[in-house]
Amino acid sequence: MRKVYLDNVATTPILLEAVEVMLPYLREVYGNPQSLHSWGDEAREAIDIAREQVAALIAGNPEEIVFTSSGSEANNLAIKGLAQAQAGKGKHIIVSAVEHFSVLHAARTLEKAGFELTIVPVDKYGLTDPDEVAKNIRKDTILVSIMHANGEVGTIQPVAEIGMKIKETGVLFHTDAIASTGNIGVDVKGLGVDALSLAGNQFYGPKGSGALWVRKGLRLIPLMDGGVQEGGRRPGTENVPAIVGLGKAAELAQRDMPSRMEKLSHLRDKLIDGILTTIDHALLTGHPSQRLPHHASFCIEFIEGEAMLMLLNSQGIAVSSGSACTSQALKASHVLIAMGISHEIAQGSLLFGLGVDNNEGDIDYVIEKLPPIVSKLRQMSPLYARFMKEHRG
Amino acid sequence: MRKVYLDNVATTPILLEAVEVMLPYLREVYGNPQSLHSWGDEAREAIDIAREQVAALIAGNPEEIVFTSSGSEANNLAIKGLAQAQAGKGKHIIVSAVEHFSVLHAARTLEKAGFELTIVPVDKYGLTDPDEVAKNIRKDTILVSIMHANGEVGTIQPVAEIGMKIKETGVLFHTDAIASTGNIGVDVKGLGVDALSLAGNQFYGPKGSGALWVRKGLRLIPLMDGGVQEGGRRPGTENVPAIVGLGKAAELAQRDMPSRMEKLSHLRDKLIDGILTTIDHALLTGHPSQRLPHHASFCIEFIEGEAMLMLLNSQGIAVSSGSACTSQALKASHVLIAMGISHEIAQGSLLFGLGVDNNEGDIDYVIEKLPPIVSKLRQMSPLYARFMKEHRG
Amino acid sequence: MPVYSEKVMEYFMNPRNVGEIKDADGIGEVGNPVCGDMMTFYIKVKGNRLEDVKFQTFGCGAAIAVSSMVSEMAIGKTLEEALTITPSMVAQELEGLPKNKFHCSNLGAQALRKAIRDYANKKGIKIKGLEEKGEEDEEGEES
Amino acid sequence: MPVYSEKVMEYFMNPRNVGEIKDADGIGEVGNPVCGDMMTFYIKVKGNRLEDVKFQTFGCGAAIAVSSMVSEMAIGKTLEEALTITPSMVAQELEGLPKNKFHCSNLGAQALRKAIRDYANKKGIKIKGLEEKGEEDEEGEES
Ligand SMILES: Cc1ncc(COP(=O)(O)O)c(C=O)c1O
Ligand SMILES: Cc1ncc(COP(=O)(O)O)c(C=O)c1O
Repeated sequence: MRKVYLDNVATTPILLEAVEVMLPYLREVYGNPQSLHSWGDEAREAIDIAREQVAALIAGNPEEIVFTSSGSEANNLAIKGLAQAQAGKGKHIIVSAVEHFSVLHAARTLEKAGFELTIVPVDKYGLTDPDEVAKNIRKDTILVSIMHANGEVGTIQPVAEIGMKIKETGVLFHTDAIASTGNIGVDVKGLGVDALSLAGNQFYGPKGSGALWVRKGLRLIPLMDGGVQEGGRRPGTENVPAIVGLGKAAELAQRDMPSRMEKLSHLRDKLIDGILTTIDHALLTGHPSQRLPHHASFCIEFIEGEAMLMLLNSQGIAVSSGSACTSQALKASHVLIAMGISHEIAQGSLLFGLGVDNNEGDIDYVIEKLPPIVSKLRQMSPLYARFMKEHRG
Repeated sequence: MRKVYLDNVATTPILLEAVEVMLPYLREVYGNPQSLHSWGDEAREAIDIAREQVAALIAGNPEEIVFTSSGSEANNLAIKGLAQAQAGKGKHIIVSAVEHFSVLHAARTLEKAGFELTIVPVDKYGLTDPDEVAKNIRKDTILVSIMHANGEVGTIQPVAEIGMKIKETGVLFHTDAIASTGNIGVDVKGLGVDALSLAGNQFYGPKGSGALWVRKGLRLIPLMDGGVQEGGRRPGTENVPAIVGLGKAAELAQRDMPSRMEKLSHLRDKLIDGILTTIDHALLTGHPSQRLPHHASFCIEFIEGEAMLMLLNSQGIAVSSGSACTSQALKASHVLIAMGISHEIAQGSLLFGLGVDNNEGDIDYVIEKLPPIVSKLRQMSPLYARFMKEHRG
Repeated sequence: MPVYSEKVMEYFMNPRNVGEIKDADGIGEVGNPVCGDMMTFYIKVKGNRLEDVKFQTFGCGAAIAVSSMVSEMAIGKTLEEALTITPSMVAQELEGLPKNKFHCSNLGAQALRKAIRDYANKKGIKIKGLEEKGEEDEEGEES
Repeated sequence: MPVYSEKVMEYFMNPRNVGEIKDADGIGEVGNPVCGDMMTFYIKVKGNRLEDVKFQTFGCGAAIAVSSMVSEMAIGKTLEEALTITPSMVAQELEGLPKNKFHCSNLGAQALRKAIRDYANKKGIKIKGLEEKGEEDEEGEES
């Protein structure tokens, strides 16, 4: 059976070139970067190089990079660390309604601890209105966090415009660029942000690797206490192989970005066309053009996401869904709901993350296999039966 | 030149068997364990196995294991997470004076947030008196954290006795077993603890791997917010290869513990004997017998640790020191100071962490190379000159 | 994938008794698409026995497998026997369900019960096992 | 290892002018083992020039390299010239020092100055460049 991995939004595979550079640091170069001997030196030098590679990808400075163990950790460090460091100035925070839970719930945790939270809405494409953000800034606002690209619907937010709008207020501006970094151009200066989160496993780097870029001079209260690693901002023995792999992935992403984007957006457009033309009552979620080049997301009406996932998996196809049944909490995606999609339709969420390993054949295969799966489930669906009665019968 | 790595207390190398099991999860098995398809299944199953392996090493249950990215993270999660979850009952915390900074500074952070902290002293061997701990328990005490073994001086604390003494008070008891787990027998039931931290890179597992064991049913406020990974206790895409490697290292540690302990304690005794007999005014730090089998630590009087490290490194030997000059903060080890060692003598701290790769030849080499290094530095030392004048001249 | 038993997978991949019975003797609908699952059961009664049971389900793999299992368990049983089918019996027949999918097994048993109630109401008869629970209880039971 | 320049490494591994001058004309001691570093400088003066400079140092690699460099820079200089040696000149000659080791270069220059002061006090002479700073300032300068 053909195997088609289209869940690169959940995690990408690692590129072999990145694995190769990690291997020595898994095996022979095992020193602790904090150690004062040549074993330590080799490890420290490797981290220094990775820091430069990651900084280069986002046009930041190496000393502004704080390595973390995941994107979620980078987001938590940014939200909690910046808000707590600024708490003397005010207690008001603004985030968008479609942030990842590592931002949204971090902000909620701060809310419980006495901060005030404003959640700005999004439109039906998942876009935040820059004016809406600016309008909500108050005297005591200390932090705004608006994601760069949404992992569930692929929409790219107008971060640079928001940055411009709020620049003169002096309020700190963080962006969760975990879904975007390495996939599209990300430039901290161009975006006008003060802090930015990224994660290696979103662009063919290793799991367990993430980073927070924080503008030089900005105070940050660490999430964890301990040693002096990462300039005292993130303690614990450094995960040298993961950091090295992240660095290499950053370098490769920078090098290959134009060709990857071209290839992936072509495949994506083919997939979107194929699905919308072969399946009735399928809805593209997110913005039609202002979206990640490797991202295609839909709601397929009258049926439920988990059931689709399982049948697709039985055909060797891996995708994700934001349906309630696929979430541990059995709640429909807060992103789809925030975009005004009904709970019923949100149940049919299906999300494709294309990757550099995919080819036209993969897309053809999906377009061949998905329609009969949808039909099979619709044949079982009381909603579809009712719809057919009402509209055809 | 011979290369002799004796800094296994800073970090161990990974055993090749552990690297081997990690490789597939770095390359072909790249799914996200949260994904609902066969790629995700394979990753999740691997984590489940690792969870069993780690639980088995410490005689806990798999569902009680929370994987973290480091020992420091496990300690922070334990101290902050348990204290915050118990804050309704009281605000008093007890730790020992020789805890690692990831415990001690975490407790200090809580102190700033309104908790009360009692730091119990240690004796000259670095031992905490169980009665001293029990004596300090108050009505509002919610958490005691006493490390199992100290990484700087190797002393093994009477954790089981402390556990017995405080059992009936119902106060939660955490132990930082990062330096001990995988190196000596660790049994959560025998120790009578409610939570225990461990780290893979202390027993031939990968960097970036750690775990907190928390007794079933205990509430824990997560350090980070986000997804539902690790039962909602630790969000972020799981670092599958690191977790798999940690699991394997746990299995190997359990299997080989007796033989490793025998080999290492033999080499350690040889090293201690060799140093104490060839170098005057050298002092073994920590407990003479109640210590980690792979741990030998000293203070070499009249000279400073970093200078020794550098000269040892020039001979291919890697060790650590707790001297002020080797610390970023230029402060002598709080552990040595808490044991009543003077700042002056603490400057001569030297710390050997033996590993399974070492052999008798390595020890002979150190015993050959260290004395002339000590002599050379003493020849430069005004303290030594003064001492010689006072005592010989 | 969710950690489903082989039996669940089999009943999901090859569901038994899918569809509508046009001239059903009783129809029971439970759940709500907003919550993620919705099931409609159709029964055909002959004498006192369930001659045929069919279902339509909007929902996850577990919901479909449960519907399928309930329909199979019910066919051929007397109405009284069918009413003794409990969610835990369904889960057991399916060789277990993940914890967060238990509610699906409730839904299945409820839908069948509702279809039988519909039949009883239409016929104006009483059936042993039916009167014990009010409709509201059924919707909420064990969930 | 600390990120030391090659020059620091060379002066640490092969320190120049280590030792005591038995009949020194001036002795200067700075630092404190509690803080981690202690240096004693011995000078031998001929005419107005530093004919010999020796040191003893308890401290890290940087402290030893600094002592060694200061002694080398001072030998052959007039007392007035020697007093113009600043911490930053020492650091520069050593091709840089890690940030948290700057204080070592202060210590070296201070110890030399103190030895010259000792000589001046013993001889009852004044030396240009010496009177400008009090002893307390020296201990604390730039640190
Ligand atoms: C006792 C103890 N606790 C905590 C740690 C922290 O471990 P890490 O820096 O790997 O997070 C160490 C490290 O050696 C340790 O020995
Ligand atoms: C936008 C965004 N933020 C944060 C995350 C969290 O990443 P992780 O779970 O790897 O920590 C993701 C993951 O896909 C994401 O897409």
